[in-house]
Amino acid sequence: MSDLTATAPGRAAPRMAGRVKAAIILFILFALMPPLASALDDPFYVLIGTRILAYAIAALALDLILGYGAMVSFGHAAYLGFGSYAVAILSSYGINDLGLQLLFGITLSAVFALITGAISLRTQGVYFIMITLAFGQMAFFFFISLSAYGGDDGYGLSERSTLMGIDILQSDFGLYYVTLALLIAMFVLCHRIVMSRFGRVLTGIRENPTRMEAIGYSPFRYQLTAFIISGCITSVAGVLLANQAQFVSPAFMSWHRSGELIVMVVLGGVGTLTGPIGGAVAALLLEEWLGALSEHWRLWFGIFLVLMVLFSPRGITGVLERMGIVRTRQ
Amino acid sequence: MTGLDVKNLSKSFGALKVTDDVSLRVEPGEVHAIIGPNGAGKTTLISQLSGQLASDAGSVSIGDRDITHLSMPERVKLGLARSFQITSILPGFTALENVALAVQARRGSSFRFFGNVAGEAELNEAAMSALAEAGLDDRAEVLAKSLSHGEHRRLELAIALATDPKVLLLDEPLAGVGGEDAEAFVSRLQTFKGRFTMVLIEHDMDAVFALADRVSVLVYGKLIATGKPEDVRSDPAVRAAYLGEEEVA
Amino acid sequence: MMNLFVLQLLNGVQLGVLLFLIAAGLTLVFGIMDVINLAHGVLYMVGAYLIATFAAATGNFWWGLLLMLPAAVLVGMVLEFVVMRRLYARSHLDQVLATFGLVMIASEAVKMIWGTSPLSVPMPEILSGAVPLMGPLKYPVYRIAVIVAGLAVAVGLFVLVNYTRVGMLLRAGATNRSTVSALGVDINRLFSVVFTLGAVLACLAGALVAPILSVDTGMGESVLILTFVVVVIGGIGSIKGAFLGALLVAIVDTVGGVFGPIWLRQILDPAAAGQVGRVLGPMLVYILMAVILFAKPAGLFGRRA
Amino acid sequence: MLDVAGLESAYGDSQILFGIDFRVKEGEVVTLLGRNGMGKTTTVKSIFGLVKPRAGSVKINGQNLTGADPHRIALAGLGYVPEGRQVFPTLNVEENLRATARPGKWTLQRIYELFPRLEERRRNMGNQLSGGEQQMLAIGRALMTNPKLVVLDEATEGLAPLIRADIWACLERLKSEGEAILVIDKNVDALTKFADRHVVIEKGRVVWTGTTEQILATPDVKDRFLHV
Amino acid sequence: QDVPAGASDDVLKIGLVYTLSGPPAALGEQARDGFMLFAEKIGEIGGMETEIIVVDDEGRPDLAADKARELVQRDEVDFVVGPIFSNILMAIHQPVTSTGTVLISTNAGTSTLAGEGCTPNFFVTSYQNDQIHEVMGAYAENQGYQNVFLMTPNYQAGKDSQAGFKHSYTGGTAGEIYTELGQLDFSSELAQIAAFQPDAVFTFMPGGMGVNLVKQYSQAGLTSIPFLSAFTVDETTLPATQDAALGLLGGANWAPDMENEANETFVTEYIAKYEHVPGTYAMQAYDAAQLIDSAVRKVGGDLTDRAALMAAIKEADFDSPRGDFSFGPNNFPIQDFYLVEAVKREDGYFGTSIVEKIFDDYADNYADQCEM
Ligand SMILES: Nc1ncnc2c1ncn2[C@@H]1O[C@H](COP(=O)(O)OP(=O)(O)OP(=O)(O)O)[C@@H](O)[C@H]1O
Ligand SMILES: Nc1ncnc2c1ncn2[C@@H]1O[C@H](COP(=O)(O)OP(=O)(O)OP(=O)(O)O)[C@@H](O)[C@H]1O
Ligand SMILES: [Mg+2]
Ligand SMILES: [Mg+2]
Repeated sequence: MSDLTATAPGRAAPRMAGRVKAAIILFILFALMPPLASALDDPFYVLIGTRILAYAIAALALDLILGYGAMVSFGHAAYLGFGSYAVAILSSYGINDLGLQLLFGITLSAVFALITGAISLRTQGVYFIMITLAFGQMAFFFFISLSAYGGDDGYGLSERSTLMGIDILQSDFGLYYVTLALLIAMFVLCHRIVMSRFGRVLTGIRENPTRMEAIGYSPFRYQLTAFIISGCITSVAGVLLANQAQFVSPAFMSWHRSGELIVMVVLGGVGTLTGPIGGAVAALLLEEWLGALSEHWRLWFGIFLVLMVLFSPRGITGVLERMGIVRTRQ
Repeated sequence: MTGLDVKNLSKSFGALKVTDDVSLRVEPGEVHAIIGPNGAGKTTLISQLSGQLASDAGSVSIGDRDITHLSMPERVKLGLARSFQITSILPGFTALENVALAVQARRGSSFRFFGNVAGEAELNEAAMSALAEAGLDDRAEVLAKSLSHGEHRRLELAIALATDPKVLLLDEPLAGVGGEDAEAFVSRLQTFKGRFTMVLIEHDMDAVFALADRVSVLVYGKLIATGKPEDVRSDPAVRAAYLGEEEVA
Repeated sequence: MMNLFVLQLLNGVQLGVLLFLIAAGLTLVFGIMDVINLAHGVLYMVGAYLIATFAAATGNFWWGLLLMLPAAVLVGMVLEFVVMRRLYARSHLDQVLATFGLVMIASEAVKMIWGTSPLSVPMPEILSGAVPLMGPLKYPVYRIAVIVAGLAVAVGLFVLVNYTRVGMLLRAGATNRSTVSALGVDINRLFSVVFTLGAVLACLAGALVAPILSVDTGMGESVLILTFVVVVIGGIGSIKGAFLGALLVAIVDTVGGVFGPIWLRQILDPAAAGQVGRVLGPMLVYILMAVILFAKPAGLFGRRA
Repeated sequence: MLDVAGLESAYGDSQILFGIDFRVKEGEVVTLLGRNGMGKTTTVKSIFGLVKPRAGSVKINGQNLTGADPHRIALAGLGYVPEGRQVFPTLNVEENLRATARPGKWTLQRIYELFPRLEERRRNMGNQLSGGEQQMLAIGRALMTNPKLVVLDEATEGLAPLIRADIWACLERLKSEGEAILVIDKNVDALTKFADRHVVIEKGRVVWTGTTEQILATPDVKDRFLHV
Repeated sequence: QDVPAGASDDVLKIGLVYTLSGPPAALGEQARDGFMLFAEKIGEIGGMETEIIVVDDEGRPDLAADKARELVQRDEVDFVVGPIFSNILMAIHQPVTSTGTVLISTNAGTSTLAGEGCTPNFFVTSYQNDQIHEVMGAYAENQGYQNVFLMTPNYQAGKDSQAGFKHSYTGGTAGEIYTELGQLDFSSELAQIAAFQPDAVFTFMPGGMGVNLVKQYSQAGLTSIPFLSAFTVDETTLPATQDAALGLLGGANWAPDMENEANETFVTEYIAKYEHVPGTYAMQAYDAAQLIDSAVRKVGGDLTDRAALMAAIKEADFDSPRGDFSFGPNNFPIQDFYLVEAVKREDGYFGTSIVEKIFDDYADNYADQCEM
């Protein structure tokens, strides 16, 4: 009855169109934000915006496996950590190129995802949640004990990365637009994967793994591949976060952070790709906004979450559906 | 045409011997029915043949290929397909998508990350024709979870057909197919005769005797009889263990 | 060395019982009703705060405990009625989101009511003091009392779940609610009673450990993950599993934490052993869980669906 | 005993039932007939409140229980053998039988007499049973609630001929003991031996009702459902 | 030196960054209250119209970095005061100091920022982290202990703490243990202590861990073994440990019962306003407020002359409740350190009390690595 996924649709094709439209609208809004912020004389929001976009990438990546593969990873913050420590480690050797940092972060993540994914995929459901948590915590404790990079205190970065020798990222606007570009690229990537043959197999395994085996698929290979892809995309978010904060710390990879990523995905709408982007924006903006209004913002945020679940089973996507703004059912 | 050769297959759950030294030859192109009381081990046998359950002892081969140690997906690739007694479908997919996935498993790589699978005419056409063969083409666009029970049974068959099997293992395909529709269903199965080898488990004796070339009877995990339908039907041991009097009439 | 080993084993057992006491309510709600309740830790915290308040008001631990119980029933019932009953039929992820919200609400509310400074609960007079155990080692009486309470809860739950109609209906209802109700059982009422029981157990655990542990706003969060680990290692839905899981986690933690570095020193040079020990120490529990789930993907006593 | 009038039901936007009317009197055996997907199961689910009807009424012993909670309907005297068995996988056979039992003449003992196979498997979990064993369990479970009206949705699916015959015998005995039965089954031939009346559903509407004699006298219906 | 954007207007803006949610919120609240106590009493800090913006870093470094930037770039504050934790300090240090804004840490004092990473516009009113541990080490050394059991949580600060202790302690150790961060139950460690019977136990267990340890230490009947601690027995944990902590020892740069006029004013007013005893968190933030006040007055409210402002701050011309206070070359304090003990005060509250002075005018060990 209550399986691990909300009823994310298998009928990807006709529903997708609406979501892509919603995503395009979101991206346009994102692109307009910095000029608007400058016009309102608050360029500072660009920096907050960058953080939100980076989390959106992570939420998107998590949705790829959570929404389409029923793999609820509770250790995904580890990949944020690999991405950000890739920046720290390379920069301590004087390598500041964003491309190389991305490559290094992705490589670290791929290896970690390959090993831990192969073990975790022996389990299912809540057991999978907990075993991914275990691996996430191991990564967390590993970085805590990594004295060379400040251990628990973290490691400050003296400057942001360069992009092919150009220091476009030094300006907050530059960093913002590079992050946005990467978000769009990752969205396109995930969207195409979901629509592809591979994506259909992945979704099929979520629906009924025994049936899939009986028609000739071995679920493990597909799930593991998706798991690795998701980890790699999340590490991109980590690289960007490190640049945004100019600081890395194991706090980036604590289980709280993994939990928050899940909250963003579920809040936005599981298995919709666009939803989790919206979820990340909503969660972080709300936090920012409520935090400014009241010292007890957690209370209000909590109430918001509970009401959301009780009255809109499919998160923000569900609300929009009901208002007729997004159509996802036939 | 490929046959199926089963030698000394056994399986126990704890102390319970569910299949006990079962040996069986299914000739190429034959429809071979397996009947027997509830809990005799028929489904277990199918699961062993399809690779879903590992056998304790014995061997299975199709054609002259020994598949005893292959996994379920590997066996499917060699042409061994099964349907499930208890409906097992992808509930959130449409009927068409359910079947198209089965087609895809046999055609080209599934490690394609780009390209819109919903638009692949090649897959959809093959899937439609499998649906049509199972009599479900008019429900192609309906989500599988909103199909009725009888429709689920047809979907089971369509999926199995779509894997393009050489040997098809059918576990009670008629269960839940209503009286009126059952006859049509049997004649549909009849048209598959000769296209591939079939192992058929069924409690519907009308269907068994209409379709089967040979019948084996499994009781408490042991094969107690194999032979032509007429012979099995009149076998007193079979009557006592399974048929009773009413159904033969 | 041998003495220490035996004593550590004993300590492991006692920490295990403590963990089980906290995990017991979670096993019931998560393992059997199949509802993921992240707010379990919060209930545990509320129990501790309640007894701290009542004990301070009456100046007596036992009165505090006695008053805490009806308050806990009330908390459980309100929570069930307002939120949880709407979540039973929902997906696990929805439950995670909603109860995550509850955690935020409750921790903030606790902070608003009781402030951020940790509170104290006095140890009851007759249970304070320690009994001598080998050599200079002593063992606090109160901990013995906690062990006894934990064992009683374990036995009670085991019987409830495995040998009573209520237990059967719960297990049935977790997998197929509509069929259970179509067979004539008011599953909603049953679930609300059991959820309340789980909540009371959580509060009770919080109340019982309050004299030993710090009563602060973080106490719920720090045990939450550990109790999930315990339940998962044991196998979801198994009281026996949760009990053994709790013991295992505790023993690995206590014995491994102490003897791990000692053993490491025999194969590595001391500096390296120290470093490896420091890295492995906090991971031990997680490594244990990963290894168990690798070998038994559904936990020690879990049933593979 | 059971009085269904003008029942309309839908799943989301798609309406399935468009006005179903029939009654089952005390001690009567009624069948629901119809091809796959015509709405038989939906009718039963609507009676039990598992699907909330949009219109129409369900009365049990004169009491209007339209869309009431399922357990209230069951407590009013209805026993349910759901389509697709729905045994509880995490309970063993005996627990499956006892969990929802209510006192009455059906006891564990009698169920085991009816289905000796279940007694042999009494320690197996619900999901460790063969298809047919699960079906027996589902029937036994419904009887253990000691209902006045048993509703069986495809209860003999997957049962061996001998067992099927046993079930028919059992239903006949139930009938003789004064219990009412509403049954959906494809083996109409066997049912006609003791069924009193038949209701044919097509596309969510009742298109024919009548007694067994009337079926035999109506060539169209007879050809479709009977082989005699 | 950069001149921050907000320096030229005539409002004095101060941003406070503290951890005000989650379990460690008690520490952040004390610090905030200590700062506000002075600010509200005097009304206009430095004689200027004052605006104070309080932000909660939630204990999350990345968020803290953003919030610090927000204070500096959007709100254009003149001073940032905070935080409690070292990892937060590391995260906000660069964003704040790089703009020329003055950062005053009232608690965290990490070694990197005391040595090579020192900057002219970063000041500390607490201490360098290692110093408190050195106090306990020196005390153990003075007592002639030969066999001390070290136990700290397994993270950077825990490791630094053992190093700090051993910096001034030369005797042997009965065990050097790292416990899990956030550990609940210390029975296994306590069993080891009981088995080894060391001369003393040295520990560093901030927050709830410390409460648990102290309660269990007394329940296990180990109070006969001297308990030397840092950040374990203080005014934030004493309300929870109460009698269990009585007699346990700690190291500090101050205690609420110090006898001087500034301290009496501070403690009395604090207790009157907040109804609990202030801890060092509150005292050090109170001093930060006094520090800003004194410096701004010295420059006559002209915040654009940065050199003059820095010099004015460096003079530290105010009466600290702790007595002697001056800045060393790295802008970390030079001050006295004491052994303190948990007591029940005359007013019924629990608090720490000075036992003896361990170091006089003590500077940290990193100052000579600082070049500025
Ligand atoms: N996982 C299991 N553990 C223990 N016993 C099992 C398990 N699965 C099946 N059995 C038992 O094995 C026996 C054979 O089951 P199987 O499903 O093969 O029967 P079947 O011949 O297909 O019967 P039916 O005609 O009723 O479907 C049954 O008695 C069943 O109880
Ligand atoms: N959960 C559901 N959601 C949407 N539509 C459904 C659902 N269940 C059944 N339907 C549709 O309702 C119609 C009637 O289904 P129902 O199960 O009542 O048929 P039935 O007469 O019992 O058929 P069968 O003999 O195959 O069991 C079918 O067209 C089916 O597709
Ligand atoms: Mg079977
Ligand atoms: Mg039906």
